[in-house]
Amino acid sequence: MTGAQGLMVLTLAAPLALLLACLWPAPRRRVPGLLWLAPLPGLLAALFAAGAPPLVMDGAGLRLTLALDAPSALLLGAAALLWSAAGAYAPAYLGRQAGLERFAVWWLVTLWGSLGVFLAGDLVTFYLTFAAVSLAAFGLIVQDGTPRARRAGEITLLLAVMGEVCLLLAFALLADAVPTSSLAIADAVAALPGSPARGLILGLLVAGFGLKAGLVPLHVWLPLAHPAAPMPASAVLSGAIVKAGIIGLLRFLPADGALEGWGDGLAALGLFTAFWAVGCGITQTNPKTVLAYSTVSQMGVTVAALGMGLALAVPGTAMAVAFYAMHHVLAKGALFLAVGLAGAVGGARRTGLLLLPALFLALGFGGLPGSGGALAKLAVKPQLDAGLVGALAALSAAGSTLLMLHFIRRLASLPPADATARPSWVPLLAWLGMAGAAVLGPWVLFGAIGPGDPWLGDSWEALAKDPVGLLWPVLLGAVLALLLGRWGGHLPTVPEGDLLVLAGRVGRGGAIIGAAVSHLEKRLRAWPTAGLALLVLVLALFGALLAGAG
Amino acid sequence: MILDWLLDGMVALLILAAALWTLAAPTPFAAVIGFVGFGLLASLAWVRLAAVDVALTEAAVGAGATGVILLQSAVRLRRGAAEVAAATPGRATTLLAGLLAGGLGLGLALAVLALPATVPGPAAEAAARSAEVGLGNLVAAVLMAYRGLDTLLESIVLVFAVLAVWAMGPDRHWGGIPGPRFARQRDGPLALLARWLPPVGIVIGIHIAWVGADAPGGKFQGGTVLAAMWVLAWGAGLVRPPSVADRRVRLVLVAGPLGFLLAGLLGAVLDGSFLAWPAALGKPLLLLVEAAMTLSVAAALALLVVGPPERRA
Amino acid sequence: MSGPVLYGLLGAALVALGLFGLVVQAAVLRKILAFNLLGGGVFLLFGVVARRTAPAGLAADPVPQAMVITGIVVAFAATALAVAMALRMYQITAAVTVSPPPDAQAGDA
Amino acid sequence: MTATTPAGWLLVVALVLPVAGMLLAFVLGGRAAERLALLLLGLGVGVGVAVSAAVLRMGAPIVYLPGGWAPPLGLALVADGVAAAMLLTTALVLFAVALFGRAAHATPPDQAETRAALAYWCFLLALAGSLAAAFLGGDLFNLFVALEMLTFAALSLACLEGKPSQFRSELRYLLFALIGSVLYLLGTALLYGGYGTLDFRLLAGRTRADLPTLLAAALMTAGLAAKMALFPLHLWLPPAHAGAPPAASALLSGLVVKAAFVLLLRVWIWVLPPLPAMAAAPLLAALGAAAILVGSLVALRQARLKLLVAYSTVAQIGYLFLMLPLVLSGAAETASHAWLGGLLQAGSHAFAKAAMFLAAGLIATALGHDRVTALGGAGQAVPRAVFAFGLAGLSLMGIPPSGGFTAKWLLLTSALGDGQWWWAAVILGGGLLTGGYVYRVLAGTIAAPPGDAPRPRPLPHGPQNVALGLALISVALGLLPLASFGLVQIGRPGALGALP
Repeated sequence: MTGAQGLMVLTLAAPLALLLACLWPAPRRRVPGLLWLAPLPGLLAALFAAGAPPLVMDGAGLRLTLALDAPSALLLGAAALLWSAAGAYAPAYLGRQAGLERFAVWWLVTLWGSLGVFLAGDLVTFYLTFAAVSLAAFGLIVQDGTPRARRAGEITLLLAVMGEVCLLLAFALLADAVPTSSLAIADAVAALPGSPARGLILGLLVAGFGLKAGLVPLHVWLPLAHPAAPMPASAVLSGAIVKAGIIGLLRFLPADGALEGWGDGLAALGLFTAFWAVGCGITQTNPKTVLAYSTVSQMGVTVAALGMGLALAVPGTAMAVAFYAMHHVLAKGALFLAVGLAGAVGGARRTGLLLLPALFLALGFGGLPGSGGALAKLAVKPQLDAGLVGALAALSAAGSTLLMLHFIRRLASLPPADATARPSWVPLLAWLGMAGAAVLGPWVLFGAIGPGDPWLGDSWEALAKDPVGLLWPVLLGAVLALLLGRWGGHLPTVPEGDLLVLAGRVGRGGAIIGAAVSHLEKRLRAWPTAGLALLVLVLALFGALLAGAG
Repeated sequence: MILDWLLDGMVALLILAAALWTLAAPTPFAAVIGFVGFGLLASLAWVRLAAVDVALTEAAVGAGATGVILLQSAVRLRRGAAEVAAATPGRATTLLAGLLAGGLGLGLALAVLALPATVPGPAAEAAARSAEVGLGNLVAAVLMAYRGLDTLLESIVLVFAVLAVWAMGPDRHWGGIPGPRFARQRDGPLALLARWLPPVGIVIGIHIAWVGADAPGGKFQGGTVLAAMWVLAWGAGLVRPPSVADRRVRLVLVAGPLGFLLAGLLGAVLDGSFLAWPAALGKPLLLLVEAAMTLSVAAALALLVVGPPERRA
Repeated sequence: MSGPVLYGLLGAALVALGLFGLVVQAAVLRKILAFNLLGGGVFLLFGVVARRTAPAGLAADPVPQAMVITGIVVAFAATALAVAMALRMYQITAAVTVSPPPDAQAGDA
Repeated sequence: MTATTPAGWLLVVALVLPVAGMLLAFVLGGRAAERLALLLLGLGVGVGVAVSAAVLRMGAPIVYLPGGWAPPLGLALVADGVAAAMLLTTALVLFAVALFGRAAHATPPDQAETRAALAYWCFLLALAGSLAAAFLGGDLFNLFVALEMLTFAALSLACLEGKPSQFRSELRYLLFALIGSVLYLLGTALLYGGYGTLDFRLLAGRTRADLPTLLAAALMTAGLAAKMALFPLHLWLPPAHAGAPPAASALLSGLVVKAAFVLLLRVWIWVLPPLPAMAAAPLLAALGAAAILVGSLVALRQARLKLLVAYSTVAQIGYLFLMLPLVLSGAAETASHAWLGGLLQAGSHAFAKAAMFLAAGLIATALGHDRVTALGGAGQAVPRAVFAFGLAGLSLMGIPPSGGFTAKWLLLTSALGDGQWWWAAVILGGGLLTGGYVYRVLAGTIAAPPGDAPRPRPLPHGPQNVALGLALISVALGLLPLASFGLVQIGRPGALGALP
């Protein structure tokens, strides 16, 4: 095992070690204070282990593979950074409440899965880590124990399990398609285009991963869950956890243009998601809900870029998409942390330490030149450049600006703490550090998406190339935001989770089926009925056996 | 030939009639009487099928012991006609059940007719090697040697059943006396029977068990006769069942299976094979085990008839 | 048709009767009786089989006979157990069938 | 094939130890019974390990001929892979349940002997002996006797508390199980009439697809299905398993139904000729699928925790039947995967369901009731039991890493690999519904107790740890590499040897 591989193992081992410590009461009390440490090996792995040869642990036939390619490393690094910052923020935010240790356990399991999906190189490890990040997030969401949190958690869990079911089926079909007994993802992806169940597998993969990434109409859990969770959990939910869906799509969809039609379909779905979420988001009043819709919208853009990249077989798509998503990890995570500070910072500090940096980050989602977001937009420009798609992408940037300005307005209108309130320094540092990373990260790493020098690269040059193209969506968004501020009151309010209102009917239908089945089952349990069933079974088996023999 | 035919046909018809009566009798008591008749007729059929050992067992255990238990419960389960009527299925279900059960019977009849006329079974080998076991009665050889494991498990089943029946009783009566109490009969036919029959019956029972080695008979049949004698005396109030906590009774109950097991282990040591009858000890050991089994079977059967503990010791 | 075949058919009929009784009769005691009829039918079939697998020189194969003896004893033990349970149930709840009372069907039967 | 193999004596030990122990415990009574039972059940684990190791080392079934009489005259004890694996599973679960029941079934210090304690310890040993006989028996009639022993022992454990409701449900169980036994016995009569032997390894490959054989198979299958409570023959299971004391429920649901399952495999994989088996297997699997869906749906709607767990058993048993069409009609690799998947399901369900019933019992004791809608506070009172319930639930749902996941994954891939995708849909749908009822319980236990409820009683850790240990085993089964399950393939007709 090389040092780089050691880092990969350590990334997975660190959260597990802390989890193990939770088994004993004395260390358990210390664990919440150490949450920020757990993701750091992941950060190191992202920095130093990218592109290292995969680590294959062939435990007597059960191949466990850990691998870290460049796109995964980008996302892993960003996610680890966010997890660490939010982990430092969490104990301070939650205070010494009774459920803190329980929260830490859920946190560590989710963290393990969240970082693990970026490292998993085989179907089993991927499924395992994906299940951990999907299901354990439930514990983070319901931490407050309110009915709202519980409902959000239940819906998340239900959808997560359905997503798991889709993926399980897809993975089973993939494993079947691989001619050897290998379970490596690379072999599975290679076998996918030749599989007779290609369409079904792709549909299941898109459903399973799209659900995690929040593609309409599978996004309904996101605007419920992210606001309901405690602030640090919301930050990692929106920033890091949804990326499990993105990395899934990146890993499992063959990038060589072998999927006719699927790329365009994904792109259309992504763009639709981007606009839908803006439309729903601008009617929300809770800043966290607005941010959650913004996440849905941004993931829509990400998937659209991926889809177009696949459809047009643009080289370097995976890296570009990962870059775009990386910016979202950092910036969205930072903004959630900011919302958590809004109540604790008063007076002029509020403007200087909170609102202004938040505004800069927020406008970055629209592509404000100079921001990290602008570089992210540039990164996926080759994918989202052509014709109608280009226009729609630009319009969606305007929509993002609108939505984010709406967010800033809602953030500013949160009841301010008294003017003298000073935030404690750990949360403040976490927020400012993440904000800084969201700006600097893309600048520093922009070169990585091109063929040239991975560090710094030609970011400045790229920004200077087409300032107007970047600027007009921001301006358009700002104008729309002004209009919204003036007449927004007339908009109908979309309930959190918009399409979820339709689910009530499905639920009622399910209850009717359940009652009918229960009734039938009760009838079958009467002795004479069961006796008849036994006789029928003998005769039916006899008949079937005779038919088989004949 | 014709006579055989007539005889078999009549026995079969009578058995069928008894079975029908058992199903359709107006009262449970009458049904049980029908069933005892069924059992006795069935043992006739076994004789006709050249299976005298089975005939004895069927008469003793199938008709006798089972009959006593069922009669006793028919006497005690008197009420509940309304509950039974409510739980009895309707005409359609009955008709359907009849059709399905009839269909199954028909299939079974066809299958029996389709069985090969002669099948090479293990019987020839059983006969050829019976000298190795030292038992002239082939059925006994199968029970004690070739398929000794079946018999071992079966004797253990009886112990299971006794403990299971005892454990049905209420907690407060644990350690108490099982079964209902019968007033001591000073005179009358039962008292007479209970006084005079047991000595004869015990001799007969021991004889049946004893001859089982070479002629039809054996521990189950003999044990049942012994049990019947005791049950008779119990019914006449002459003897009292022992307390369920009495270790001696428990020892008698397990003596058979435990002796069989120990003999089997002895076989493993001396003869290299578990449940082999060691050549050195041979028949005496076998007879000892048979005696223990007879005793245990008698105790188990009697106690199963008596039922769970119902009063304090 | 020979004697054994006749008894084979009788065994089949007894099996059918026993199953019918077990399905449609409600009282526990009647079910136990039907179970014993069913068992009697099955044992008779063993007896028929014993005639067919017997080699020349033997009237009946001893192996199925031994099985029947074992089976009779096991069936007796089962009957004793069932009767003991039925009596206890009757003592405690005055019930003589195993159909749950209508109100307890879904709940804590 | 028909001679005692090396290490064959281990099978005698596996059988005689608990059986003789039961007889002795019955005679000695009182506290001696408890001590003897604990000792022998502990030894049983060692014997289980030894048998498995011996089978694995030989790479072939180990055989013992009692008395030296070879089948068809005598009968054989056979431990192939299935038998050894189930023996080990049984030994572990039984020992765990024995430890669990120490407190509840101790003889009180002021009494020499009590009914419930004596019955508990004697019938634990009886159950161990019966299960050993059922797994190791090589003769179909001997297996009938073993099944009857098993029914008696299980029934007595279930009636242990002597509650009025128990007698009715257990009598229902007894009567239905007896019908099942007699149908099975009828099948053996026909088979003996056809072939002059009942040794399943002698029958393998020799049977014809004629009327008596097929009717025998149909009768035996239906009888065993009645004993396994395959839908719609499950009338007896929910009240019987839910009404029994927790330790008994754990054994009934976890182990007892598995004995009939092993017999079913003997009939279908060994005895039946392949062609008709292939044709009829989908019928059984369809009932299994119905069991999964209906059982899970009804479990989801139960008001009582123990009934919910019992219905979960109805559903989980269904998975066992899904393996039949896959093992019988698939290619060699599909068959070996499905076989492993089915047996792993049997094993992991044994551990998980035992853990679940023990945990449910503890939760009910702590709260004083087991209404699913009012489980609040259990999380604080018996945290380890709730955790055990959750872990076991994960295994039942098929969430990795767990034995249940590996089992369902194997069944899933073999179903898809063989083009029988409809079974895959059932497996996944069942997992979803399972998640629903497990969640209902877990969410309830974590919630705060209702204001007017009496304070839940915290319970000692010991029994909770037992439940947790069983749940952890069912999870740990999923962490073992597949190749380490090569044991279960040993002795299977048509097996390729170990998995790749």
